[in-house]
Amino acid sequence: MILIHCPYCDDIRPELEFAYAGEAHIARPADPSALSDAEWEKYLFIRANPRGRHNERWRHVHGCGRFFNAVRDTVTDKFELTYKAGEPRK
Amino acid sequence: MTRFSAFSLFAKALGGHQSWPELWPDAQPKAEYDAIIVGAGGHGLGAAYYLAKKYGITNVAVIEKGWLGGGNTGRNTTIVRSNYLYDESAHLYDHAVKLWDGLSQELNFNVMYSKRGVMMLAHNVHDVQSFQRHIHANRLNGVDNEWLTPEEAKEYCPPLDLNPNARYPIMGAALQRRGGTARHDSVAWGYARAAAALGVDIIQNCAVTGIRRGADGAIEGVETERGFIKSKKVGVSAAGNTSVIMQMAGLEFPLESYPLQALVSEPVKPVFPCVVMSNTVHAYISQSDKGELVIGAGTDQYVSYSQRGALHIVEHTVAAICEIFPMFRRMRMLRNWGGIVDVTPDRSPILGKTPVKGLYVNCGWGTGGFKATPGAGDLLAYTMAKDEPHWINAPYNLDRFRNGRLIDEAAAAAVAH
Amino acid sequence: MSAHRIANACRLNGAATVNFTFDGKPYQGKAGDSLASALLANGVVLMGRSFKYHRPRGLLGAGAEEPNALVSVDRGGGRFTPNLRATAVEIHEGLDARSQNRWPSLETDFGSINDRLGRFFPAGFYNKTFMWPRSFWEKLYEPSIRRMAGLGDAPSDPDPDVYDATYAHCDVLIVGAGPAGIDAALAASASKKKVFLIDEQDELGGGALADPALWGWLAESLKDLARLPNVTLLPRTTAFGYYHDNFIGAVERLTDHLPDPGHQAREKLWRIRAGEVVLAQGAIERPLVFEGNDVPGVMLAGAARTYLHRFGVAVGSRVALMATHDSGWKDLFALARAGVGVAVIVDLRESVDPALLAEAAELGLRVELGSAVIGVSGRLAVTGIEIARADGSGRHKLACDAVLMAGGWTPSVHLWSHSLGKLEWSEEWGAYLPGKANENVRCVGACGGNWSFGSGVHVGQLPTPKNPALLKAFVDFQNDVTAKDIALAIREGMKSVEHIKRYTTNGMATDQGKTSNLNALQLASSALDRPVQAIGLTTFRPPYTPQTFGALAGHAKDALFQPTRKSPIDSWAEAQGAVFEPVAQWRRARYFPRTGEDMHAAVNRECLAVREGVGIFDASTLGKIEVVGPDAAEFLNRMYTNPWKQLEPGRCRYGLLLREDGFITDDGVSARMAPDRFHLTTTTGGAARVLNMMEDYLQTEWPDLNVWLTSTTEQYAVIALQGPKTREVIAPLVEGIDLSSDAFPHMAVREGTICGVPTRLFRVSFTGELGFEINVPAAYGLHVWKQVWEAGQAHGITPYGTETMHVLRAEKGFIIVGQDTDGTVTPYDAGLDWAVGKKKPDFVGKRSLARPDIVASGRKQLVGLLTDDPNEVLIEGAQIVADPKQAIPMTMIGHVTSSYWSATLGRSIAMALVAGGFDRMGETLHIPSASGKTHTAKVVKPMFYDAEGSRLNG
Amino acid sequence: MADAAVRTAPVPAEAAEFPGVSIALGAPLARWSLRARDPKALAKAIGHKVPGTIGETLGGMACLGPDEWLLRLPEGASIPLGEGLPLSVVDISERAVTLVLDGDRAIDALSAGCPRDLSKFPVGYATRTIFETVEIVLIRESETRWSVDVWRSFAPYLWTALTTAASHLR
Ligand SMILES: Cc1cc2nc3c(=O)[nH]c(=O)nc-3n(C[C@H](O)[C@H](O)[C@H](O)COP(=O)(O)OP(=O)(O)OC[C@H]3O[C@@H](n4cnc5c(N)ncnc54)[C@H](O)[C@@H]3O)c2cc1C
Ligand SMILES: NC(=O)c1ccc[n+]([C@@H]2O[C@H](COP(=O)([O-])OP(=O)(O)OC[C@H]3O[C@@H](n4cnc5c(N)ncnc54)[C@H](O)[C@@H]3O)[C@@H](O)[C@H]2O)c1
Ligand SMILES: Cc1cc2nc3c(=O)[nH]c(=O)nc-3n(C[C@H](O)[C@H](O)[C@H](O)COP(=O)(O)O)c2cc1C
Ligand SMILES: [Zn+2]
Repeated sequence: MILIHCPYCDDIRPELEFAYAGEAHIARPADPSALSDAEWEKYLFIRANPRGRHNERWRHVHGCGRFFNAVRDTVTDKFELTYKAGEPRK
Repeated sequence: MTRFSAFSLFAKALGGHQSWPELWPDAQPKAEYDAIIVGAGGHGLGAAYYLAKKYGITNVAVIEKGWLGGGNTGRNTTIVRSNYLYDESAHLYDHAVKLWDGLSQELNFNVMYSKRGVMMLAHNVHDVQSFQRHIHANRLNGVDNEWLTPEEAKEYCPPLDLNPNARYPIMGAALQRRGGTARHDSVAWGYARAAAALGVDIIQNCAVTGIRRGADGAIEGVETERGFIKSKKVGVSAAGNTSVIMQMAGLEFPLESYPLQALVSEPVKPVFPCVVMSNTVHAYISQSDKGELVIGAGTDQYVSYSQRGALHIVEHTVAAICEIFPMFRRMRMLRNWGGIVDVTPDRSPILGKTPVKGLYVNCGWGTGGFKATPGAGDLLAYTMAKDEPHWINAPYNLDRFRNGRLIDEAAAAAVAH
Repeated sequence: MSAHRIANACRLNGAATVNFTFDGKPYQGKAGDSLASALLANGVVLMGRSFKYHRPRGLLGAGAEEPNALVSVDRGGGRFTPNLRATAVEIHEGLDARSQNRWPSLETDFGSINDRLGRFFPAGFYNKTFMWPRSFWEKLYEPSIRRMAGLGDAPSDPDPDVYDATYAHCDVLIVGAGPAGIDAALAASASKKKVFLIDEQDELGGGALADPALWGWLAESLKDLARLPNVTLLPRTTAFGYYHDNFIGAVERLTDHLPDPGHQAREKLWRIRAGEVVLAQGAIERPLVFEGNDVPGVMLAGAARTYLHRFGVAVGSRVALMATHDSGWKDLFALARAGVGVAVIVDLRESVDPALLAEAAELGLRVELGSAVIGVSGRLAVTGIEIARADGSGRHKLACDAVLMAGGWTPSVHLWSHSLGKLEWSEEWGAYLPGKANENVRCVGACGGNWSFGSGVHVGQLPTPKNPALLKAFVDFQNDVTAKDIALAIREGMKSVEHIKRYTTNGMATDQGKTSNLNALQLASSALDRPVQAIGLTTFRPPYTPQTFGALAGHAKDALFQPTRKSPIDSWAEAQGAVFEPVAQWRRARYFPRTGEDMHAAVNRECLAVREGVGIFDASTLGKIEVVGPDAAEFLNRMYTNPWKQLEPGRCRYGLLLREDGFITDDGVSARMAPDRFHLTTTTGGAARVLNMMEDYLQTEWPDLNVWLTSTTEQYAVIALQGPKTREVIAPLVEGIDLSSDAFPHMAVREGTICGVPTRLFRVSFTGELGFEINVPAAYGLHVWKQVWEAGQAHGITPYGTETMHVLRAEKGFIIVGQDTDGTVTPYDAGLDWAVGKKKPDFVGKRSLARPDIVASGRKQLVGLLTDDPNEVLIEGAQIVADPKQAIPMTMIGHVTSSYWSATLGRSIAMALVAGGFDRMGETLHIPSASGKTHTAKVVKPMFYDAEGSRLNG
Repeated sequence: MADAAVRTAPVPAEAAEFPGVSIALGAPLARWSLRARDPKALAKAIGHKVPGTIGETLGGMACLGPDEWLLRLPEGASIPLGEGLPLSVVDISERAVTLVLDGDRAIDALSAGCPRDLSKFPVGYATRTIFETVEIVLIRESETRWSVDVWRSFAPYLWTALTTAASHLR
């Protein structure tokens, strides 16, 4: 059970309070209808899934309730940092 | 290849087992192959074997970054079944189950395929509806799967607890009698040995580090830890690591890799005759021929390549097993490990061509590809040999994520494995 | 007491006598004895049979590493546990321990035929045989293999014990209370830090327990530690796994050592988060690989010392030592000084520390250097050894009744490895030592290589003049892996240590290679002629020693397995004899049978009661979300397929929710309570999922919207009243609301009171009848329900359950998400295009509805089915074909999603997803059943009752 | 509101007593979930002081998230709904019940299933967290007294879990 720093609570909390929410910075297109099928596919399904540094989302669901972003190494599972939703990719 | 038999075992025993040949030689990479398979799991080794055996392409290398069979093939709970709902899935998995039957003889290597039956427990009305749907679809597809009353289920699997006051009482079960288990490691070894005997080079401890494409975009070969190896056909069968390799070819994939854990108990005398799965309680169990209870459940929640997971997943898995089988509460966990499974958005595999000429892929089997091993190998071989998919794997293309023709077994039934 | 007890040098002097049995035979031991020491004290050497060859086995060790002496313990009443290490079983009055994996008895075991035939069962034998004739595999070969395998029997009765669990936090967690761990605890406790010191043994002290010189220090130290409020001592507690971020799993054994386990928890799971971890797990001695090294009586030298000093037991009366390491000499000296007879000291080394020789001489012990034991005589117990010089010369035999092995020490880096700490090969130890840490952890004492046991040499196998192909020299004792198995594996191309492990099963037994892994590595190293470091090491995995499922599951048993959520009305339904069904975590009343009724009779009666009079239904479990804020309507407009902005306060709307991939995920009727306030409902199972999905969009896609979501599922009890007499029933109870049809039309909501309780009263209907849903604060739900029930008596009010609800809604063709849709169904497929806001530029899932396969023809569409025989009720899930004559595999064009007997209509009805279904109206389709009979049915619109909806508006 | 006598609760009315800890159903409360971007605007709208940092409590109000507060007042209290304002006031009085744990060992009973280090909670600290799989709002009311708000249908589970854990305390 990993420990996660919630940038809103500014506190380190156990994984059980959190829900993983997939890759970060995949913004919903402003006008989906204008997208080609391939572009829409990319938004819906294509994921970086890197070995190493991963920008990802978590939700402090059993805490402050907020979604936020994190950089975590997928090989060591260690967090590099967490930051609030809406902040630029780090 | 020395033929294995009780007689050869007897003869070699008298000679103190001194003259057994290597099951597969340790090959050194050649400069060029007609086809390269990346990943020496069951699927990749199977593909190499069928390329040589069925399609006459013997100048083949299987390139493995670690030791062959050390990926998910060597760490799965070995459940084999084909009672999937959709036609596409039933065809795919049943193709494999048909190959499982007779595989030991075909490979001259006992993979211990054991048709002991896979039973899925229904704990609520929704389960019953969903299982009936499967059973009917399976029957009309020629795949065996039958409905059992709770009493019939208990007769087939005596350790079942029919207590009506259980948190999730057993309302019946679906049984696929042809389903069962096979010995994970033996499958890899059997294919490796048979492929090597047909001339396939198995190159271990040699990670693929790059994929070289020519000016026309087509595949030219792979970069490895031991240098460049040329080939116009490269099949990637690297399970959890597929995204990483595809990125080497400049392709982005609809995949995420998650840890999936499993555990075994200490070995005990035969107590558990079949495989039992419960999606509602969320766990599955069988007993290996060696006597351990082999137990698994769902993935950990976050993307990871670390091959280990969290304790709370184990707590929930074991609690679920003890809920259905209260007599196992005093059994003890002997070992717990993790693998990395590659999951697609519709939980079905991707098996076929890629946008890059000469690059083929077999991935996305997620938590349930062991059962498909012979089939996936055969179909990847077919696709590589003919440069077009077999009709069975044609639906498992990449296009479906664009056009919406998903094969979503999980959505249909919330069933995994 | 017995000839094997040594009087004075023992920690158990004066301990009480304890009676126990082994294989039914009564014995006596002392309080504080392990089963192993107590049996040894009684002269019992034979304690088990090995896994594969059923070879007779005695003790190898004295602790967690024991591979041989495994027993089953039966405490009666379902308390049966197999595969316990005799070294870890504390004896108590009445202990009933049994040997296992033998038949008919430990002494005479028919299974040992395998041993005779052992040469035909080399590593991997099962891969090479049992293939012909093919049918024999299932009937004969596999069952026999299975029967031969396994160790003890599995427990067969439900376990009556309960298990405890907790989380715990400390600044410093010390694993292992040997001298190193105790020192670390004393040092850490000097600060204000919260310190946990845990040890798997019943007595703290580790190696110090076997060293009388340390007893004084030990007693003092433990007294000091026990006095400190910031130190928690946890004996009988095994740290079994080291997980991410200094999270350690440990199990404390609470009752197995007590004569009467009582009702307290048997074991306790400790989930410990530590600031810093100190691993002081000690080191495990390595056996030596030579022929006969498994005969009962051949054991680790350190273990013999433990039996001597800790338990006061002599492991033999004429003991031989086979050493490649100094520490074994010390152990033997200890035995000799305690009066145990010594046969010989054999050491492979040509020369050893002169001090050792001097001490041996002083004690008058015979020493043979540059030599090795090459054979052991005796089958059920050691009777002698054969010795030869390293070059094979000078073979001779000596009588003895115990052989000690001293092959050097292996630091216990198990937990260190779980934590992904790096390992480094130490030539001096001939073992891996901790290298770079991956967590805030360090190893101390023997575990970290910081203890001097003396020096030694490390050999895979002792030299022998015998034919290596015929040797039975064991590496993994429990799994019967011999040195030649490892050689064979390598010869067959298994050159990776992982392949060797899996091919031979070395290290895969219940001891997980604690004594065998390094010897196997050494053997592989010499066979492959590569340095040990180049071979690698198999992965250490949790648990350190096997841990009980019950403890791992912790509290999660029976009522605590998973919450059973009950509505405020549940107790009433139970009292009425309702039959329940689980829906997500809830339990819901499915039907209310009267005496003699089965489900169908009850449901028929309930259905008619609703259609003809009035029914009462508990809808409390439906998910509810309060959406509040100036942008509430805008938000819902983006989420749902329907338009929301024009909905007037006081009115309701059916809402359809898609996932972004265009498939239906949830639905429900929602109401606008005020311009900036909505009361949403979701399906029972979808409540959490929908709220999470909405939060996700709100927080990450549209953070600019001023709207907030609050779950109100449990704020309200929801009492649905359906049927033509509904209004009459509630009218006298309601205040502040005009119930007339004009003032309060279908799909409207009003606020007022009912039975004096504030309510949000919905006029909605999932049955097609006039209906109201009374939302009241949950604590008053039962009160209101009972009042309504009373008021309804005059009107024949009937409680109904989910099954009746399903029938009634199906008669009206209303879908159940998850039953009539399955995650691959679009609104168009479900015939819900009317619920899709065509003019809306966007909503969640809209873009996906334009994908090629979604707009293609031939998609499965939701239709009604009427069987030609009105009395046939199709099976839900049955598959539909167009051509019933087709051979298998048949082309399936759809399946039955819902199917019921409709008492109202006096016939069966069904809904189905059928390819191109909308264009098949009137067509006859075929439904082949499992029995072989094929049903026929006509495709109709999924609306079987009151198509005009006149009843609804009554 | 209706007569208190007609209320029902999902757990026993009598406290469960164990050495070192008692576990009891708390008195009925008026509860609101309050949401707003601007705490000051919220304070103004409802006429209550609003604590500014997550975890803080002030006058019955606990800050649970950057824009979320839980207000607990005696039964029968009422506050404005803030209609039309950019904030959200939702009555959740009966969504949860309160279990009150009192005694030296209360912290141990709670630690049985809560993964947080409760010894680090100052008096007055409030947080949403989890007990095994069940979400709770935990408030340390004094050194030894803890208030646990849990959704009504999860209360029987939590009650059984806490009383079981308390019965195992040694
Ligand atoms: C715990 C667990 C339980 C499971 N239970 C079941 C079950 O009961 N039933 C079932 O059907 N399925 C199950 N599965 C899934 C199943 O194991 C897999 O789907 C299947 O084994 C995949 O086989 P494979 O040959 O494709 O992959 P693998 O066996 O993983 O082989 C892929 C190989 O590619 C190699 N590789 C990766 N990257 C590179 C590179 N760059 N260069 C060279 N080589 C590379 C890897 O080292 C690996 O050996 C389970 C999986 C896990 C983890
Ligand atoms: N035999 C000899 O000749 C000789 C020579 C020198 C020292 N020693 C002994 O070597 C020892 C070295 O001291 P040390 O403190 O490093 O080791 P130790 O062996 O004394 O203590 C290790 C302790 O850790 C416990 N332990 C191991 N794994 C555990 C786990 N996962 N969970 C809970 N407990 C666990 C063991 O039960 C043991 O009590 C000394 O006790 C000393 O007496 C022996
Ligand atoms: C079906 C099956 C049965 C297993 N049985 C055992 C066993 O009896 N003993 C054991 O130590 N490990 C057993 N394992 C686990 C392996 O030792 C190992 O943990 C697993 O293959 C993953 O490899 P790793 O732990 O080296 O990463 C088994 C694995 C599988 C898939
Ligand atoms: Zn937070």
